[in-house]
Amino acid sequence: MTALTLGSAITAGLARAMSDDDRVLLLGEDIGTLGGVFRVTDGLQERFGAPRVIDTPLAEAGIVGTAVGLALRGYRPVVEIQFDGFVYPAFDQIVCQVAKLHYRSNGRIRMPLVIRIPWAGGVGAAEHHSESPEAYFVHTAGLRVVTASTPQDAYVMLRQAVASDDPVVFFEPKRLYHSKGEVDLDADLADAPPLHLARVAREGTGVTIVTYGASVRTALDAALAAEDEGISLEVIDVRSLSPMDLHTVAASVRKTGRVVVVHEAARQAGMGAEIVASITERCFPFLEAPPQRVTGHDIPYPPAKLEKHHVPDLDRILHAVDRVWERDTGAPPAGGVAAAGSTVEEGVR
Amino acid sequence: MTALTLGSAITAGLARAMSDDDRVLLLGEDIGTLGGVFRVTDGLQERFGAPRVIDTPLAEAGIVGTAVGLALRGYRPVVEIQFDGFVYPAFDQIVCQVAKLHYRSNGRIRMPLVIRIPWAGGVGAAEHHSESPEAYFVHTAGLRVVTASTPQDAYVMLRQAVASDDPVVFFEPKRLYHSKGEVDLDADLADAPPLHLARVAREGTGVTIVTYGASVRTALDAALAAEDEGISLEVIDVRSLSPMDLHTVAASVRKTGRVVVVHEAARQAGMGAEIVASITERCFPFLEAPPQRVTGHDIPYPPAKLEKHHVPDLDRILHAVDRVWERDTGAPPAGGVAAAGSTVEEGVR
Amino acid sequence: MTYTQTTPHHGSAVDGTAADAERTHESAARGRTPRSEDGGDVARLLEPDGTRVPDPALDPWIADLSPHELRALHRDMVLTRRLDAEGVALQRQGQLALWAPCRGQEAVQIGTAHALSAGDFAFPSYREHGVLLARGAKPEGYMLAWRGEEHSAYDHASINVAPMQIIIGAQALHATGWAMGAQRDGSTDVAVAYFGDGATSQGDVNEAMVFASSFGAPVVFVCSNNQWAISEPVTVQAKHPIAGRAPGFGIPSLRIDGNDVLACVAAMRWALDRARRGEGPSFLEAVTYRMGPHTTSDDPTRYRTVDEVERWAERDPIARFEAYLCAEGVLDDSALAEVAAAADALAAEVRAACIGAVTRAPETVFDHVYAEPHAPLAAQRAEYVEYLAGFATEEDR
Amino acid sequence: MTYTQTTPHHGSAVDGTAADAERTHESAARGRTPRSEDGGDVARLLEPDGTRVPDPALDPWIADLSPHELRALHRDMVLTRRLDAEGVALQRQGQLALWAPCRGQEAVQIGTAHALSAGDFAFPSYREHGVLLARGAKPEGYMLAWRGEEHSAYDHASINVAPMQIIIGAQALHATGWAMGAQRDGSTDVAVAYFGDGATSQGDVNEAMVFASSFGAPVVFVCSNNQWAISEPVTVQAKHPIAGRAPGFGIPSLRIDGNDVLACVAAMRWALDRARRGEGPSFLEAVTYRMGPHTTSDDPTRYRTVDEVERWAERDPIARFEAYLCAEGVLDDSALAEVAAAADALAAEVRAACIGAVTRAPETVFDHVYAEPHAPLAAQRAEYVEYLAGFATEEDR
Ligand SMILES: Cc1ncc(C[n+]2csc(CCOP(=O)(O)OP(=O)(O)O)c2C)c(N)n1
Ligand SMILES: Cc1ncc(C[n+]2csc(CCOP(=O)(O)OP(=O)(O)O)c2C)c(N)n1
Ligand SMILES: [Mg+2]
Ligand SMILES: [Mg+2]
Repeated sequence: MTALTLGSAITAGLARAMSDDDRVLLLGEDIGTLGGVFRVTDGLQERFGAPRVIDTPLAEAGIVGTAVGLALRGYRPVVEIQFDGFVYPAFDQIVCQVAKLHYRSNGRIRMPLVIRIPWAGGVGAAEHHSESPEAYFVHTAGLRVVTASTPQDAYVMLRQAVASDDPVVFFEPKRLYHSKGEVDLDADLADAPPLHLARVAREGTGVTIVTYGASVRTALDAALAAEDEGISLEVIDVRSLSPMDLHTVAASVRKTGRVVVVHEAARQAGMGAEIVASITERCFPFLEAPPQRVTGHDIPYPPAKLEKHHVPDLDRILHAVDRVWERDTGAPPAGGVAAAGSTVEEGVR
Repeated sequence: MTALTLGSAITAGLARAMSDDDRVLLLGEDIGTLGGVFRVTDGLQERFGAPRVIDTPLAEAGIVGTAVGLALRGYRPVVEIQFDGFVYPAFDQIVCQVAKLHYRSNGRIRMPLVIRIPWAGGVGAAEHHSESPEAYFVHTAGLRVVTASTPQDAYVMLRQAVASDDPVVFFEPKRLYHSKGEVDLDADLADAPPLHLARVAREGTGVTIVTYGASVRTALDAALAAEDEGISLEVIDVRSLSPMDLHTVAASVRKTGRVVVVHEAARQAGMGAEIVASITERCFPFLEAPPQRVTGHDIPYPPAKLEKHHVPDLDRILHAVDRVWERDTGAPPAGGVAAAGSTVEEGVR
Repeated sequence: MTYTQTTPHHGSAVDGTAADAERTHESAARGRTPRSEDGGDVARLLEPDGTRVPDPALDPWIADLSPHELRALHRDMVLTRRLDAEGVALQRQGQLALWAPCRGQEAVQIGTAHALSAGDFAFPSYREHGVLLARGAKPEGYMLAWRGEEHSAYDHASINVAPMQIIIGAQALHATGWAMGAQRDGSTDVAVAYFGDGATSQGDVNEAMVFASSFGAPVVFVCSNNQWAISEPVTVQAKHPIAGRAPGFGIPSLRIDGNDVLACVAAMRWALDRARRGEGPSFLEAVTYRMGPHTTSDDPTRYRTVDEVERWAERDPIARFEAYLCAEGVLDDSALAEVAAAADALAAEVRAACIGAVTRAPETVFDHVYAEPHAPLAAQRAEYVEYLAGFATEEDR
Repeated sequence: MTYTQTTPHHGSAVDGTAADAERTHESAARGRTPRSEDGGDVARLLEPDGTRVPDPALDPWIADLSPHELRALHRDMVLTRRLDAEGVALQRQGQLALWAPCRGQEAVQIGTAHALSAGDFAFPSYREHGVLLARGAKPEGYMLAWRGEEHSAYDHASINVAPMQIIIGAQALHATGWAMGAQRDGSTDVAVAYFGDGATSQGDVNEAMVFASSFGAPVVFVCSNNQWAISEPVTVQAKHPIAGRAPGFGIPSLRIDGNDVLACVAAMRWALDRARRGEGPSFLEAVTYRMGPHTTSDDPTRYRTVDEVERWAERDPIARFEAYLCAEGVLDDSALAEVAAAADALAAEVRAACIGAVTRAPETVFDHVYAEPHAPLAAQRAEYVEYLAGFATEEDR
């Protein structure tokens, strides 16, 4: 085992994937000489050469579109989108081409493409540098969408993503790039948990926290704090947002009967909506309280000085835990729901 | 009152908006001489002149991006995206610019832009011509997202969208373009229901159907059929997907305790997830059964000959109605949930 | 003049340098190329009446064409036209959902496709029926998508043609990426991106030129300027000849008569040769005309005159080539009859492929969304199959 | 040569026609413009040492510049540099989250911005501090975004400048649309899109050229080619001079020494004049250099040599202009001292604006998402306010 940051675990994963398979190549802005603005590709151009670590012109549609062509030629391109907020110029290529080519061609064409995206906020960055666009991709059939919250997962999941014959959007929680953990660099992919499985990051009995990315850390902190208050939190790191491992999530919810979903992205039609809806469909009779969502607000990402009022923190998670913990809902309380709902105006009148 | 198709009601709405306000102008591909591939802008260039009905070069980012500039200059641009599947090249301009400029400028810059999108399937069209991308926009803070399912709504809501100082994505259910209805062309906008309100398309007592767009028709047909079987369906046409009028939806669900959400878009992280999650949060104690989603599958839109197996039809709605109607869920039945859930494999193992 | 129309020179590098531009000015000055209807110069080897005119730059590229090859070009153009007519007819009869006619554009499609080698890879739009045919697609292959049975029905790998592209311009980037791959493989394979005049306005096509130029990728951009993008005349996209765009990106370009199959072969060979020699991308603007509607859903009388269509009919690519070949003795009546018979046979095959098509089973809509197992989708499929089975049961009762 | 470097001619239409190109070749042949370091021709009025050189095409455009105006140009360049240095310092001291230095690019920013009229509208990127300053933005206006307090803090309508744009190239389309609006209003207002060399690869910038050309929109594209897009040299974006792109779109372009403020004023006046006369868009490539890192987060030693930076230091835009103005007697020591004092004062103001900045109340994150009432968001806000109030209560206990 080696102690690595999450960022350097990805570097190691890329290097390993590239030496395992010489059809793997990297494309992106500033990934060569500079080694990427986060240094995730540091040293790879030197090691594998400029033909395999390609500094591209400044055009995201171009990067993803040429990667599609490279995949058609038999390559396995790993593209880097420099920041979350810069993926949108490539949206058409991702949604209409990358996601659909296998389907359109009745399986004749494979799209073993990985789209790496340094992702989400909490790092005091400039506008457009703290976006959480994952729900767009989760809603897009044909893509796999994953994220890692530990260096070990980052190392293994990156390699699994490269090995997958499906296109994978790989979100890298930039808030955790510098967080360290033990990584087994000799891990055999065959022994690793499959890419699509969720991970129980902490076992508990009282309330299930379902989350992913950097919020896993926040949820684990919340679990420690809740323990002091006598509430046991089970924290599930979903890891794979599409497909989602509902089995693991549902098993936990059936045990606890209470669930809080946490993510940074805006709430409306976000990943949390899917998780809550799926849980409700599958675990309805087991629910002791309506699932709560703790998410970014339905606003554009705010200026950095205000981001702490947008990104869910420990307190907001605990607040929601209190709500699902305290509230018992066998039958409608007399006027109770209206009351319970009163902090949230339901209509738009 | 005049009998108009939904398509010509929009034409009338555009003409009215243009004569009411000479800062309103139209941009799009083939909207001038041709009058649009659906003839929705037919006659408008002749009537209002080429400077106000602009045939643009073939570039959607260009269309939306120049519309942003026109809005900055004080115009109120209404852009047409020729088909749902062609909006993605403009995604960056819509998400990063149109949706955010008011926020970014602390309210100094207004974006009174309407993005009209002929939308969704069921018309036997070619690939990329039957997409349902609404959830992407609903998830994007700063946008309003609406759709009309009757000619009257189409006429009024289009005018309201143009009058709004916020950007509005206006989805036009192309399956209903030729459906007729009475339209009050002299309607005063002040008397019309606000743009953000849902409409109870049919009152009922047994099960609430929440839907929008062309599926409203299907749901109304289902309500007729269900009546024969002795089940009373209340059909809610959400109309405004963002913001959503949860007040109207929740009032219905509290009455019926059972809800089926219907849309054509893929299920995962779709609009239905948001509706189910919101209902569960607000109406949990009133729910007699877990809400059901009847949606397009999590697949790219299939070839036209197979689309009837993707777009929810009357039978699929009735099937879901049966499930929420028959199933009573006071307490977990002995092994019942596993059984109930057995048609849907929950995990991904 | 604001753009450079680069002249191909046989065997010599034409890399868009100043020297090259001089040459262009020079040859333009010689008045070598007749003016096309729409006001720009086009390079041409066959006049509309079939007269062979010399072009010192293009001539060498087709000098070696054998009578056999000339007949093959002719034959494929005739087959394409017949296939296209059959597509229109089948659509009218309700056998197809839609058809995008290519009538009038046979020369650029067949000429460029014939110049390709087997290892090259074509990235067509939705109108390149001739390219599919020339590359060997089966009738089902090119018809079933238009019937709504499949999104793409030919076998891409065996004929080296990407699925037809409906998202305007997207394929230009795919071709460029594929070419970057070919380059990395050290092969001499070349990618070809086909698109229309309208497509040149899309960001993707321009980004493709940027990437192709930066990496010197072996890709040929073939723009079939058929004067219209649905109802919009090419002047909405470009006030100046489209071929003039490419040199600004460092890509030599050539504006040719897209209704002259010999010019199309020659120009394509020039471009392919450059690519194979490692000289990078080229751009061809083939000036042609869409004789039919945009698609069978379109009504072109709303935006263009019969007059205009008639003027272009006089420049028909097949009539012109036939006149030339007959005059040269390469074709005679019996050969023409044989080609007509082949066209009839193809039409019958096409018709049979359409009418005999059986729609796939409902649950196949779930197939091939992913290459690897995907449990939630498998569950969705199972649920739907169970749901459908429920009907059978009900009906059985 | 594959591109046309259009020469501006005082008072005469330069529309990118053949005649125009001839003129260009002609003037190039006269050897008028010295070669820039990176191998292309640039138009220039001031040598790096401050020597005034004639350029018959540019000269007339600045003939009327008064000593007062010359001093104003100098002053704003000095202020910009000082402001920029203060930005870097404030970032180092933790007062700013980030800063994108513009050192070295003062001439193109101030020269072009000074040529504008009040009614014109500028669409800057994130590095155009000089443009903001010249247009009259207040110190808070240009600093607070970099502190992370606001996304955009100046009053766009009062200074006619759009919020700075971080999405590379997006603003080129906004400028074009704004220009289409100005055109429809029958005004003579002109839009200016500022962007970098890297931005020219983006689809948006190319689509902007397509739209601007098709509609003859009164927009000037100003590309500050500072040789780098973060770590990528301009050759990754373009193997040929960037100014060569525009003519292919039907847009006359000019490649100028971006470190020569007089050339920048002249070229911009030429372009603005064309636009105001209804002659449509123009494109300026200002060849300059980013002396600092990409942003304060960047480490340029990873990708470029000290040598290169030093060579460009010798072509400093301010030193050059000062040398010229002093030689001409327009500036003397006391005037220079006065400007230095003004720069000190500005720096103090800027510093005060940063250090005195008070972060807005938490609930303001919900403000201005929509222009019109939005009940669910109002409810979300109320819920958050209530939640925050809960803390106060807890703490009170
Ligand atoms: C991104 C996108 N926008 C719009 C369309 C709708 N559309 C289909 S064909 C077409 C015109 C294309 O014109 P051109 O590129 O000249 O090709 P042609 O049809 O003439 O062969 C348009 C606007 C589309 N398919 N894709
Ligand atoms: C769409 C998009 N992609 C990537 C980035 C990240 N990025 C910020 S600045 C920059 C380089 C820009 O170079 P250039 O256009 O030359 O402008 P300069 O910074 O040199 O002024 C990049 C890649 C971005 N801001 N937007
Ligand atoms: Mg065309
Ligand atoms: Mg730069």
